[in-house]
Amino acid sequence: MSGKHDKNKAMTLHTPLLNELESGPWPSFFSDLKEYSKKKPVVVQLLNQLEESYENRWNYWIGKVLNAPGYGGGIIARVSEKADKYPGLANFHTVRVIEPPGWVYNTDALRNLADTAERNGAGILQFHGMTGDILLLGFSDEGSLQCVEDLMHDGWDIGGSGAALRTLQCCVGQARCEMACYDTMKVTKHLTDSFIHYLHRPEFVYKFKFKLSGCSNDCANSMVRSDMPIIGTWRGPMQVDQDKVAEFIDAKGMEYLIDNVLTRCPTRCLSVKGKTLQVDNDNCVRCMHCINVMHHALSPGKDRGVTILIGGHRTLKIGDTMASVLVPFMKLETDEDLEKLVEFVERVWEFWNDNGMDHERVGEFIARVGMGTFLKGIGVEPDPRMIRQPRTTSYIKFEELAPPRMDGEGNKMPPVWNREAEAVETA
Amino acid sequence: MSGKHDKNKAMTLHTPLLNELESGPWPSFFSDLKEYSKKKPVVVQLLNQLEESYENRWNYWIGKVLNAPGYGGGIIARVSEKADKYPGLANFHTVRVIEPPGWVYNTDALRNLADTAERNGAGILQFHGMTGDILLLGFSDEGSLQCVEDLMHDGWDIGGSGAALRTLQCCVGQARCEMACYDTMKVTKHLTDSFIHYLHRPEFVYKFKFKLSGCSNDCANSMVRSDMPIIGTWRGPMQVDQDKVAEFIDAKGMEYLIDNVLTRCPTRCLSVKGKTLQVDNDNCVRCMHCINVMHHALSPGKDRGVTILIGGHRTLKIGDTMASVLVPFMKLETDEDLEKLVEFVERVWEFWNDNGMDHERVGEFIARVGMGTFLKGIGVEPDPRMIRQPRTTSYIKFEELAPPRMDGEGNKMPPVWNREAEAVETA
Amino acid sequence: MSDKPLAPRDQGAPDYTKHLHPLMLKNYGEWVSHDRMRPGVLVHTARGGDKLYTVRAGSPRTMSADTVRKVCDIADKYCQGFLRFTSRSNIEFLCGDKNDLDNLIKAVEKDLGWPLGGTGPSVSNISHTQGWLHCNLPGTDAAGSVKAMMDDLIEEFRNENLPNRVHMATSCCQINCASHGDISVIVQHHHPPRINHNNMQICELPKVVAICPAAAIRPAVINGVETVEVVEEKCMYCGACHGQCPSMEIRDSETDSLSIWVGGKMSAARGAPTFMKLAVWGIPNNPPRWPEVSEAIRRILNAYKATGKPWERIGEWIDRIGWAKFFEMTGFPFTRYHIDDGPEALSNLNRSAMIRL
Amino acid sequence: MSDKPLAPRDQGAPDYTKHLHPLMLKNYGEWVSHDRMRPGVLVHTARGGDKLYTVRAGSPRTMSADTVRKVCDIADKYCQGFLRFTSRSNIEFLCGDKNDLDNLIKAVEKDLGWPLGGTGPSVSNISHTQGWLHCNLPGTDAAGSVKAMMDDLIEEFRNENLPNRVHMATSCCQINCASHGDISVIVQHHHPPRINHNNMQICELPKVVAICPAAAIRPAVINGVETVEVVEEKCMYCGACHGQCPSMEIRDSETDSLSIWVGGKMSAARGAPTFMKLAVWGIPNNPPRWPEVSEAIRRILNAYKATGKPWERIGEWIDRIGWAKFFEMTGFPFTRYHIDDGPEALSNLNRSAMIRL
Ligand code: SRM
Ligand code: SRM
Ligand code: SRM
Ligand code: SRM
Ligand code: SF4
Ligand code: SF4
Ligand code: SF4
Ligand code: SF4
Ligand code: SF4
Ligand code: SF4
Ligand code: SF4
Ligand code: SF4
Repeated sequence: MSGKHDKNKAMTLHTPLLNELESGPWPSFFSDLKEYSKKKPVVVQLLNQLEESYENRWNYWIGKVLNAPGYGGGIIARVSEKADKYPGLANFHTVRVIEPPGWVYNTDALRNLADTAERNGAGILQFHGMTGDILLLGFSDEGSLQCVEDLMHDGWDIGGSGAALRTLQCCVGQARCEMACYDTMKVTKHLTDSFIHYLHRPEFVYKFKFKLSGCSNDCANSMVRSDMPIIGTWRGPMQVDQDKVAEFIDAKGMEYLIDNVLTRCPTRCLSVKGKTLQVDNDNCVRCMHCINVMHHALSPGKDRGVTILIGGHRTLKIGDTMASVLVPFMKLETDEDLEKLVEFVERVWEFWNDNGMDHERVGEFIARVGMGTFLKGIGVEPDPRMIRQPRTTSYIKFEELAPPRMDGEGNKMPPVWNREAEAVETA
Repeated sequence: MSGKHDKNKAMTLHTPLLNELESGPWPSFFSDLKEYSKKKPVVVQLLNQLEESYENRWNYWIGKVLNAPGYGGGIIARVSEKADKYPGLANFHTVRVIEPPGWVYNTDALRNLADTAERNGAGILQFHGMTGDILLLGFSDEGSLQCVEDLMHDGWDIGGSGAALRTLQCCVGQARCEMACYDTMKVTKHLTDSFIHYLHRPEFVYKFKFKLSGCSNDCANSMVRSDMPIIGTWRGPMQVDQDKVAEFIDAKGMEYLIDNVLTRCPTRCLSVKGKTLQVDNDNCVRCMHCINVMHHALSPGKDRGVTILIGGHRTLKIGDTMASVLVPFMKLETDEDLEKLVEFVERVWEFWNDNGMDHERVGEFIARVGMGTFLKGIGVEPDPRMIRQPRTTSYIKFEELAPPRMDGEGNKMPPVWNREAEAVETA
Repeated sequence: MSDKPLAPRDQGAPDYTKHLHPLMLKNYGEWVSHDRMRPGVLVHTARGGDKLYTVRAGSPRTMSADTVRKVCDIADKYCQGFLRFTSRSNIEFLCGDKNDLDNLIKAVEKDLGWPLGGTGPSVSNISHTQGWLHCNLPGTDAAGSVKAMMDDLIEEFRNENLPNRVHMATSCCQINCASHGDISVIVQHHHPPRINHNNMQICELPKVVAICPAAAIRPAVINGVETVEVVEEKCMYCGACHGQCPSMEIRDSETDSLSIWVGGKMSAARGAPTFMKLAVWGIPNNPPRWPEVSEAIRRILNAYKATGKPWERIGEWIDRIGWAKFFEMTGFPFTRYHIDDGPEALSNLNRSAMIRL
Repeated sequence: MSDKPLAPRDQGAPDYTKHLHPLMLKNYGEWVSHDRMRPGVLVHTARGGDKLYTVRAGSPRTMSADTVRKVCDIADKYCQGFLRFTSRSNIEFLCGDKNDLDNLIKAVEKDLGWPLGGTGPSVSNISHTQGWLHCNLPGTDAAGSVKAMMDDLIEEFRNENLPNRVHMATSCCQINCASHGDISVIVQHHHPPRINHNNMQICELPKVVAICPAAAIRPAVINGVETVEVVEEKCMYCGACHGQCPSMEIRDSETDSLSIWVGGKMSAARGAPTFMKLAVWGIPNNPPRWPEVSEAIRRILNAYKATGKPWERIGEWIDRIGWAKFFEMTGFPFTRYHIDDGPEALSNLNRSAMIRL
């Protein structure tokens, strides 16, 4: 083989622009890779190409498709336009690896990942990808497949890509947070394992993401970055330790309490009597603010569960889309609860995939068909807690009233307005 | 002529359903017209047809077009489907009459209207139509024209209809309200008179309405019912009479002040020190609430003017549309100010009518082309007070940056980000 | 026709100064405060100390020439010949002399038979439209239904017992010439328009095609006649075409129904103006007295009265207690049609995990 | 390739219990409170009294295998071999023994060279994406620009001097795999895609036609080649097509520019989550250190620091002071492009007469 096609072709690092990223207090990925490139020649090529990008404000990667046998995703394959110059970049793929829920690690596992990455490819790792995966960068075609094989052998599994379920991510939750209203790690693992088939084989009309946060502080970033946020919450009264409330007032002063707690409650349901705090629990919307500020004194109530939302995603194609409430409250503790959730998700998927258009996220699908139609499609009763306010548009197509007419015969008014309430009874 | 074609054909009143509208404490238009029908036989026909509507839940009026010579609107012409049965309803038109601004009347004028209505038609009047007009009902073709002629003779003018400027309406304003920040009646008359040509001759793509309120309580209902609301407001500090504040606190108590004033200010810019009220005037958004509650103690500031908004209208075709800010503040006192306003309105009309589609209200037009384009079209600098918040959609077509490229050559980045602020300087 | 010169004369708006009560003219722009002496009676005080008394009464809006004359008689007697109407079609007798007040009130209540009220935190007169009396589009009546509703609401009009003002409206077709308010009644159609193809020549085709907000109308040739057709899936039964073209009939006496919307607000007091929201739909269109409408309104007002705080308009009150509570208190069912699918569909969803549980 | 059996094995997520620090496992679900001992150091207390110390440090996210090993060495020495990363790619060393803290901190700061911080009301690590290092779509770099920005913001990371947490993000193309936050940097394209008609065969035509949000792409035959064309008027330069089809090039090294968005929030604390809003656009894409970006961010943070109240996130702060004040304080021009024309265009207008004057 000529040097031109030698993947490990020796090359001098030439990075005058990138060198500018060496000074300053923040840790420099460039300094790290520069050092590492002494050991890994292909990293020199990578950095030299990156230098060209910096010089020309231009990118030289092109996508291609590569899958491990039996999988339909998990490898993000890239080839360089400059492969002639940088043969080591001719194939330079990323392997996505499902992270331990909550991104917790023992060092054996981390070392194992580092070894696998180094052995089969460029030895570059990212903790973590924005979807939550561990990313291992810089594999040839064979290197990618071997890497996947090695990962499997060591107990890892590869992450999602394409029109499939994506790798799940959750906040640290009950492992280290007093706010957590449910076991985010357990549910993340349960959903990942239950749906692993959908994660590995793109069978959806487009990607689908779960993100799980233990409370509405949403440290897992679920609201605008996942199709189905699952957020911890509680029913009934919040827990108040009045002694600690008094301590708080003594330490911080009443004015601090008023300015930073009472007047910041979105539904103004907090008031103070002497040194005790009164919570109008019926109007508390579980926003977490007062608990955040007074976390020694306040904590979520005891009857805990989750709110399930639907349809968050970022900007393509209808612009940033915030998830909205789908299941106001459900318990998520027993195996039965978990099974109920799995079945529920499958119902959502079925309707979305049967009716969604190509490349249509579930939020875009709902925006197109309307939440009313969506609920009917998945068989969920409407609930006023799903909305900020009822419709402001006066044009409505009442299906109960409309259909027969086009066939020529009139239909009578059904007694809709005084029919039994349905939704207010849903838990 | 046979009785069949006799407009004044004698007929027995037969109104079993309508008779149900005679009981009860609220004044009954039906009882009034029933009594009056003894004098005006055509009213018997009208009520008998109305009875049929009540019986069949069906309407029997059909529109047609009738104009006074030289006019393009002001007469709403209706013919009855049941003209055979009710010949008096064969033509039964409404004449719209421009009301005195603020709906104020001397009794001579009112009697004159009653006489004109009775002499030329069915003698039915409505105070007022929802656009603000005086409505006179029940004229034949000739009766309509004669009525218009008589009105003209007595100093009235007829109102708008069709794709034209519509009759203006304003709140009572400075004539009887201490909140009024400008002279709503004067401005209403000035705009009506200046634009009377556009009111009488439909030359627009669709209707255009002004409504004028002396303050943001909006008693003239401008926000969702007029294309250009003109709402009184002020710059600088609100007027506070601290003695009256103290009286208020003494009379109502501090708790009342907190619950009903301080905590209800939308920008929380009120606070109390002892018995004096402090206003953070920079953050007051002139919502009027505190002034409404404490109107003996508080009043609008001295440097008064108006906010002009654009695009309000009701539900056809894009749903209820709320007007939004177009001119955050302008003085409206001198003749010069008034002329500036007239010219400004003409600029708006020109752009809308040159570019609007048939039957497209200005609010629909803005919804279609975007407020940014609209402002550019009418030559108004953007101002952050026009928006609730800047764009949340990340896709933007920057015209400064885009055009040349399609012709093959690249264009350079203009120094946009550090160019001089423009809008914050607009008054 | 007379032989007088015909219009146009473009005379413009009447000179309002000629229509102003002398105290209004004198104190124009000089008013400093007002008080409510009793429901229906206001007194405004001018800088110089002048006081103007206003007696507000409910008017039926539609009146005969004779009734107008009766009104004038009263104003001549007690108001120096001046009066006004409000933006909600109430009448306001303007009185400069406190001593005339009692007789004025008596004349209004007894001779005219119109109730005093509509001031302060009360239910004021209901804005309304033409209905079967004059329009070509109505699916129901307006003045008649207002009479029936106000009979039921008379005590709320006569007293000031509500948390804040309640402004109501009712309209006779989906176009809603009047309907925006704290509580408002709207007719709803439930089918695409029926097309009378034989009559179609009277209509300018492009105009009705262009007007359809759902782009549901397309030109067609049926039995050799140039006409239009409606794509049923797209049509949202708005009736815009019906207003443009009488050959497209949107109404149906069997299925047209009424709905009630709440929480509309124009004023900026305490917060930006708000659209009204759907409370309940499918109410029968039941002349001559529409009892089901009055019952539904009563349910809303009772809940509002029971739990609204001072100065809370209906929409603000519901925002505070939450919509779930509103539906619970009124007993109206929450259905999937309550979930918006119009231009504000996404922002009307609960895009947060903030829930009352 | 080895002769081991190939995938699939569908093994699912790792068993997290094996990755939990012993104190986390023992006190799982039993944590009752936390405190910040100093910026970058948290202590969580369990019901039984156990205390877990967390040392949080800024990581560059992208690291070599050797650096990963260094991290492990430290964790082995002071953390019983356990650590975690946060949702913002910070590292968290988990430590059960208070006596190890000082040495642990020293090791992180000195041996690893990573700064402590990112806790409480500070600027935390910047979420970011692949950039020129690996993606096929970027118009700019990610990790490099984060390095440059964080160098500038280091004191805001190391200290807790802001009104509330500041979560930043930056992305390398308009798709924005990362960009949502209190402050976020976005690349913007300014032209419709250039089409390489000769290369077009590699793309499934219907797919790219379907993906265009503006319906601007239509099939065409050019010089006998089946390809697509773009209706320039409709195209909004989003680049969705470019992601689908490499023959449609959206980027332009001369004109692509950067914009900064503010006020995004995911948490429901004090109010529903909010989208981020445009603050300033047209910032040059200026590697290797993008100084103009850092300057703009600094302007925002200075204004926030000066006038924000405790617990106010950036978006809440601006809502309180008003957007006019924000533009005044930062000196950014308010242009017509700041006025929305997307799906929320109407509701982002000031639909009220509520104005600071
Ligand atoms: C690697 C990663 C960025 C990173 O450096 O962390 C990434 C990289 C890419 N994203 Fe992403 N996205 C990544 C997280 C996200 C996120 C964040 C998240 O998941 O929370 C989003 C926004 C949330 C969302 O899903 O809406 C995101 C929204 C997109 C989109 C637009 C989706 C949309 O509906 O708006 C695309 C375009 C597409 O799917 O066609 C996209 C497409 C891509 C592609 C596959 C580009 C392409 O179409 O070929 C990029 C591959 C880069 C590469 O070479 O590896 N990526 N992408 C993230 C995945 C790593 C991981 O698995 O952990
Ligand atoms: C008479 C009146 C109702 C009343 O009883 O008071 C009325 C009656 C009609 N309106 Fe109206 N509108 C009347 C005030 C309004 C208002 C209220 C206002 O002006 O504040 C509105 C809502 C505000 C607005 O303009 O958006 C209103 C929104 C409409 C619309 C829908 C406009 C839209 O863009 O959404 C139409 C339909 C159209 O223009 O095609 C309409 C059309 C009509 C027509 C002309 C029906 C038609 O298309 O043939 C009605 C004639 C009835 C008749 O026989 O007299 N009318 N119409 C009001 C005019 C009286 C007057 O001049 O004072
Ligand atoms: C007479 C009238 C103006 C006119 O030119 O005709 C008028 C007159 C007054 N209004 Fe009004 N408003 C009048 C229609 C309105 C409307 C329009 C409507 O009802 O369609 C509104 C906006 C409605 C909305 O928001 O949807 C309106 C919203 C207000 C408000 C704001 C209430 C709020 O809290 O949101 C005030 C302030 C207050 O109540 O103190 C107000 C206050 C007042 C005051 C106190 C102003 C004053 O100092 O004189 C006047 C009446 C005293 C009273 O107790 O009734 N007026 N007022 C209108 C009487 C209508 C009626 O007969 O009931
Ligand atoms: C470690 C981490 C979770 C994880 O599983 O990785 C985490 C941990 C904590 N978060 Fe968080 N948040 C973490 C990402 C987030 C995110 C997501 C993000 O940054 O992308 C959010 C949502 C951001 C948003 O709204 O856009 C988030 C919004 C919050 C909030 C709400 C702040 C607010 O007022 O809006 C709190 C409450 C607080 O500050 O008291 C919070 C509070 C906390 C507490 C105090 C919870 C606890 O009791 O342990 C933890 C850290 C203390 C501290 O001072 O930093 N955490 N937190 C994440 C650390 C990221 C980092 O390295 O900086
Ligand atoms: S989302 Fe809630 S439970 Fe999860 S880490 Fe954040 S504060 Fe804790
Ligand atoms: S959690 Fe939020 S809504 Fe509930 S009481 Fe606390 S601040 Fe109020
Ligand atoms: S809008 Fe203001 S000025 Fe006009 S009547 Fe109402 S309160 Fe008075
Ligand atoms: S007018 Fe409104 S915004 Fe201004 S101080 Fe009074 S309540 Fe606050
Ligand atoms: S609401 Fe409809 S039916 Fe009633 S007057 Fe207006 S256009 Fe006519
Ligand atoms: S009813 Fe409305 S949507 Fe249906 S065809 Fe007519 S205009 Fe179009
Ligand atoms: S933001 Fe764009 S360029 Fe950057 S990783 Fe995501 S898809 Fe690739
Ligand atoms: S850049 Fe976006 S809008 Fe333009 S053609 Fe491509 S997909 Fe369509």
